[in-house]
Amino acid sequence: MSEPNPVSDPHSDPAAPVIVANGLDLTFQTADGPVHALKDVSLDIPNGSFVSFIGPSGCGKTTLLRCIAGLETPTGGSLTVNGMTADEARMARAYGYVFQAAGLYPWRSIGGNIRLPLEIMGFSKAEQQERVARVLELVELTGFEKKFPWQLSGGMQQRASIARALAFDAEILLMDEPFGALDEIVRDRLNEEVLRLWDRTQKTICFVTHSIPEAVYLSTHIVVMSPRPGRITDVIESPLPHHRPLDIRDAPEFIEIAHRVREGLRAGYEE
Amino acid sequence: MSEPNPVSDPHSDPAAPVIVANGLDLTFQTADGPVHALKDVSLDIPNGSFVSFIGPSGCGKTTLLRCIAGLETPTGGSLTVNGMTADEARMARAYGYVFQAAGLYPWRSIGGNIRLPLEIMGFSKAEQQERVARVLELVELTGFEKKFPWQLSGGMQQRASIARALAFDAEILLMDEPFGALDEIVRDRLNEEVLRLWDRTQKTICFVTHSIPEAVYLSTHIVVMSPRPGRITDVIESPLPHHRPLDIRDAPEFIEIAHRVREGLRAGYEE
Amino acid sequence: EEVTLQLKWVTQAQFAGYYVALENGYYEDAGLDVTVLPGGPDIAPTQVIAGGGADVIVEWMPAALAARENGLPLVNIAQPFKSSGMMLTCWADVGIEGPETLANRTLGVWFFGNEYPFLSWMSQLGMGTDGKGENSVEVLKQGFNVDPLLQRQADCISTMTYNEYGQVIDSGVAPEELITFKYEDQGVATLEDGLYVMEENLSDPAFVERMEKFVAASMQGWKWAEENPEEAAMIVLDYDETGAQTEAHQIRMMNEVAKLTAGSNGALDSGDYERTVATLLAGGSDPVITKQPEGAFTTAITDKALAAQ
Amino acid sequence: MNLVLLALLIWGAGFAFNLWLARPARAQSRAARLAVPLIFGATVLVMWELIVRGLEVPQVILPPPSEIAATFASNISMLWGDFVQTILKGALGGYVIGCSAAFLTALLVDRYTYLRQGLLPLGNFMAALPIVGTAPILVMWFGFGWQSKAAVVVLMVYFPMLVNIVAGLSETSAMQRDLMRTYAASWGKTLLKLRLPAALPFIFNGLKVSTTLALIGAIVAEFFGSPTQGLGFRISTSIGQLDLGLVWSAILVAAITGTLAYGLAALIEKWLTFWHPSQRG
Amino acid sequence: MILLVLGIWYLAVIPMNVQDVLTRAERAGASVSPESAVARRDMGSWSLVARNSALLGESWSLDRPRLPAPHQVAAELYRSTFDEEINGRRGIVKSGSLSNRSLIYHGGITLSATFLGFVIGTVMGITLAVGIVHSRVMDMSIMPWAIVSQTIPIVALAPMIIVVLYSIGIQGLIPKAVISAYLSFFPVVVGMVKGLRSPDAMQLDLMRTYNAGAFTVLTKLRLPASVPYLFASLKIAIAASLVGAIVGELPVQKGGLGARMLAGSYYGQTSQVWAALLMAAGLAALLVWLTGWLERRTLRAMGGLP
Ligand SMILES: Nc1ncnc2c1ncn2[C@@H]1O[C@H](COP(=O)(O)OP(=O)(O)OP(=O)(O)O)[C@@H](O)[C@H]1O
Ligand SMILES: Nc1ncnc2c1ncn2[C@@H]1O[C@H](COP(=O)(O)OP(=O)(O)OP(=O)(O)O)[C@@H](O)[C@H]1O
Ligand SMILES: Cc1ncc(C[n+]2csc(CCO)c2C)c(N)n1
Ligand SMILES: [Mg+2]
Ligand SMILES: [Mg+2]
Repeated sequence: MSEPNPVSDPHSDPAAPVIVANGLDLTFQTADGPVHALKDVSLDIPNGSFVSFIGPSGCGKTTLLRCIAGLETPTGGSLTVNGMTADEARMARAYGYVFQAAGLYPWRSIGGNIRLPLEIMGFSKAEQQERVARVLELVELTGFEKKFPWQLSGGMQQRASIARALAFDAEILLMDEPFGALDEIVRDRLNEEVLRLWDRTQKTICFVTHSIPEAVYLSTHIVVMSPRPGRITDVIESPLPHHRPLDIRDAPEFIEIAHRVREGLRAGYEE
Repeated sequence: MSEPNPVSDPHSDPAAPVIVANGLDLTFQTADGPVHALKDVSLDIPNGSFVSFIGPSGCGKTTLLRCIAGLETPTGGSLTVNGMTADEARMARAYGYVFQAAGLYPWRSIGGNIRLPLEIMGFSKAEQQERVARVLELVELTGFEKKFPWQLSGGMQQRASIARALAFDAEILLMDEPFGALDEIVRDRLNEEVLRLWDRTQKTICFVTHSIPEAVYLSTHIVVMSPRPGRITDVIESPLPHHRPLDIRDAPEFIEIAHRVREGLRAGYEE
Repeated sequence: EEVTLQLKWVTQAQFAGYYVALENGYYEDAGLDVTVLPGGPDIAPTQVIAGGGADVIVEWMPAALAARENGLPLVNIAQPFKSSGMMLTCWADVGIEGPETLANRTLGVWFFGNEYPFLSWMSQLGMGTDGKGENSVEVLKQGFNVDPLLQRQADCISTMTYNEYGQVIDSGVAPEELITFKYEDQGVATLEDGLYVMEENLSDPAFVERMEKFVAASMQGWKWAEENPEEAAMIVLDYDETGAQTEAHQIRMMNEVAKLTAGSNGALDSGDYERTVATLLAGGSDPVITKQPEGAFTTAITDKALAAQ
Repeated sequence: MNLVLLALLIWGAGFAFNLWLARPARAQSRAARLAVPLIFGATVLVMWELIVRGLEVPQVILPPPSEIAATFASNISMLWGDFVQTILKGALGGYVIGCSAAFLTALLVDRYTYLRQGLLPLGNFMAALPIVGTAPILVMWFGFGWQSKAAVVVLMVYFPMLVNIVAGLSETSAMQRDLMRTYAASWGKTLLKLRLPAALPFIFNGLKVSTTLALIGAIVAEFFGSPTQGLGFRISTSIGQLDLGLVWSAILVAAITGTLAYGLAALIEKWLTFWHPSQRG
Repeated sequence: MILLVLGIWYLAVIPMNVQDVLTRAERAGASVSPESAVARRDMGSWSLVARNSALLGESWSLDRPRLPAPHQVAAELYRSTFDEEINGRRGIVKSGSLSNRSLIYHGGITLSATFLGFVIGTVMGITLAVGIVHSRVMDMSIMPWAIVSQTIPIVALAPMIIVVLYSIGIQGLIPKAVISAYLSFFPVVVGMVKGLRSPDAMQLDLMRTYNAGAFTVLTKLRLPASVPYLFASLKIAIAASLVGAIVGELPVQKGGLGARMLAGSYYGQTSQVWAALLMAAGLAALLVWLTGWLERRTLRAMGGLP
């Protein structure tokens, strides 16, 4: 498994890989002894792809995403983002990160939350205003700028947090179970929206999820992981078309991929 | 819609209804004005059935369950449980209630948590011990009696909370999204277990969920609800056999029912 | 028969007579069971007796007369202290020579009912007490010790001959460095450390009889203390529950106190009384008491008590 | 004795009225929330008055409220002078200095971990020093004026504030901090945009506790030496003169000021931390 | 860190005591600049230090220092504990009972008042909190006044309270305990109200499904849930109790650390005051630590994380 898992075959797809992991390893030192969270993870993520990470709880999905974001330092292996180290990429503000919970700051209005990265990165007042308006429109929250987070429903908060990650136009979007806390219907809707957004912006998206249908519905590539220690057991390339109505989930190809993912997961569990 | 939704056709199924709701209405008075949570809900739940309630967030599933449990007082309509009012049924300790999160008291051991209702209801020490042992075995937690909740995984905690609801042998089990916080694999497993339990105990179970596959997999009857104000839009009787392996979820009948539920949900949303 | 005595201040040789009477069994011999309550900062003996917490208190006459005028009828039944030990102690090097040179200085004064002698002295001098000025002084509420003088936060502080003055000397200051104004010498001395009871109790013959025994035994204690200052000091030390007093200090205090009690057999001298009242009345615009007190003392008890001896 | 019975009767009446006011339907209204404690306070005052008179408690032990009110009214200008001396100079001065110093220290402690390990235990120890012991020492060091009172107040408010601010600054969740890291935000920016706002509820907790501490510190310090003005001086001197009306008037000034200061801090808190769940009710 | 503090302390002793040191030097015949004590009074301490650096040897060994040096305090602590008990005339070795000149004896007196007050305050606090949680009238009427009660400078009223209690015949331990209780009940009320209200809606609803009465809810749910809050409050309350006991000991000179501090201050025995002060702070630290220990034990017995 030391060979990179070619998420994309470089010959059939001319997109260059933006994220390259090679034999990544991460062990946490805890009070109860070391926890081997990632083992020998190798992965190429091509530009413009939508990659989902799926796996049972505790298999290291979040940890892998955090490594890519430069929030965690791998204890072994190499990782480059746009040719830089993950930390340099973080300093260069190469990505937007969307957390599982919306994680909006409660003392800032929705507009204020979206403006936060812009203030920190030193955009001009006018530019800030313009961008906030633009991303609010993108996630269909125009008119909610002055509201405070707790005045919005969970789904709206989650959209605001996506808007916040989009506001400064990072090339890469990292999303860690962004819809984990939402109900199925709202989730369906946001899934459609994320797809549309991906289509429009051509960003590279790494997406962590627990839900098999969600992973299958959204991704160009599905990375199946297994726990103890966390590693990649399968990378499934989706044959589904770029444009996907929600109904596609009742199509046989969809069910077929879903079945494959479920089998992969079960295998990792029983192992 | 003022006619009772016959969850079961009294002619084809001889089981008498245990829960009968008729034109149930509930309006909350809040600071921002009244919230119409339930509107004209009519429903017969036959003895021994497994009824799932599904619907988007805020449609009133929890509220309906709480009305049945006598924890909320409807502002209109009638509701009887075993021929009593809901509150009388609560006083008579007619049901066990399982909450979304396990909600075990952290300062009591697993055994202590299960013993809690028995202590309150004045069972003798010996009887308590006997019952705790029995339900622990039922949910396959024998040997964990002395552990504290945090020493168990989420799935095990959820089983303990089911054991707690079973301990005093109520005829009706009310479960409000009991597996909402668990990951898919653990959830699958617990679903299997709940089915087996239902089979063994012949209890009437009301089960709230967000997940379409879960609802379809578990129920004899699926009640689809829609929000603003919360009401019942469809009651789907399941043709699936009593015995259901997990694989049944890839079967065409299963997918067919799931599709129908999803359409029902979508309709309620768009309305 | 029980008697509760509330002292004006902490256990020290200032109150040696009572402790000696207790230790040597004079009270017991008289058939009395006496409880001595030591005082402390902000314990007002007048308040204690008003509330019924004591039968008899040790108090200064200005405070007692002021309380009497404010509606608390206290009566002096005995006066073991003949003369006043109060004085003002000043640094010589700041240029103080006589009372008139006190103007424009900072003076430390005890409040809490102990300020009356000072205030009447100042008003007799025609000196204001509301800040530094041509003809007025700045007054500080002095704490429990002589630090304000040693630290030169004040030019003068109030001292008692038997206590604070000794502490100043002990800290290494030579008497020549200091100028002292004794209230006795200034003609403004007021009576200190008398025994006071509530007027209404005096109509109860049983109470009066108890007080006669008490005063007699107390005076026996005082006279023994005067004659045996070192032993008396040791007795005081034994009763001091804080364990903070030292032998040397208490012996010296006892010797100084003996000088003040020497002239008294316990009976209040009406001349001393008149002088005190005159001083307090002579306060110019703001006298401590405004009218001649009546019935503020009785010699009936001392007459009986002393006759019995 | 009749007065005592009357007192109990009035107590019962006030309680019954409050029971009526506190019924769920009414309890939410602003007027009821204000009226209930006021009626409670009023019944306590009336009871006090009647019982003191009924049992003929000596004036020098406990004066009735009417007498306190009369003394208060006739000594307003003197009490104002005491208020300026003790509260405005001593307490407020010390409060401002103490809180600012605690804030600066908290930033330092936050920036340099080794300082936290050394300073906080020392701080806890120092906070345990009883003021009645430190006050005479501080009077000896800083003189009889308001400066020594301010010093006592500084010592009293510094550590509660420090502990609260330090706790508040570490109150952010890992996710909130990680968000800042994804923006590669500097320490200063993180402090300004995340940690200070998140710390506000804690800071206000500290500020509220400190208002009463400051008051008590300034008053008690005056017992150990003061100019001939100030609430502590007034209380102590008036006890000695058996003028209990004035004693209670001075206490009243302190209690009113303390309550207002506490209320003001709570109001500002409400205004600045409107977003916190505890303020949303 | 401790070394650093000691260093700063030693250094601070020099300017703090310079006035007295120079006065003594002058009396001993050395030439001091400026020459008159009056002139020196108005000068800054550091400039005095700078101008008379040769004469400062006595800074750390004065009898009545403004700031005693650490070793002076340490020596006093030793003298008034071990030395007094073992070698003193009234020490436990010679007399069989603790000496009233020893801080151990006085610490014991203070502790007994602290404990009594703490117990009274805690019981009162918990009772009030239970009442407040169960009755809306009590919540609405008592809570605001509990806050007002803490703005009354009770410490300033201590002598009066003691006198008032004298008047109804109560003396000795109880007046001190009353003051302790007054200072310690408030944190308990605040913490326990929070704690008793900490069970969430679900935990309460569970009780309702069992049709449990208010008393059962209190004993089976509210009280266990409030234990962490209780201990957090107890730590504050016990420290407050100690302060209360010391305050109560000031006016009644019948022993205890408070009486010790006052007596030390009265006779200018600065190092005695500091020794009593450190003893008090040490006791407070010990009491808080003990409460914390009890907290850890209790929480562990209640299944808390190890
Ligand atoms: N900071 C940390 N210190 C120690 N162990 C950690 C830390 N973070 C994660 N772990 C451990 O590493 C493993 C992987 O955790 P991770 O959060 O990446 O899982 P995950 O796949 O995201 O799970 P989930 O689906 O529940 O979010 C787990 O066993 C976890 O307990
Ligand atoms: N105690 C309450 N007071 C006021 N409004 C309430 C209350 N409880 C519920 N509601 C409102 O009633 C409606 C129905 O709520 P309910 O909790 O029953 O929905 P639900 O279907 O269980 O949603 P979810 O799937 O998110 O749990 C919602 O709009 C909710 O805001
Ligand atoms: C608050 C207070 N009151 C009095 C004194 C001074 N003092 C000590 S002994 C004594 C004689 C009393 O009989 C006096 C007046 C003080 N230091 N503090
Ligand atoms: Mg995760
Ligand atoms: Mg719900």
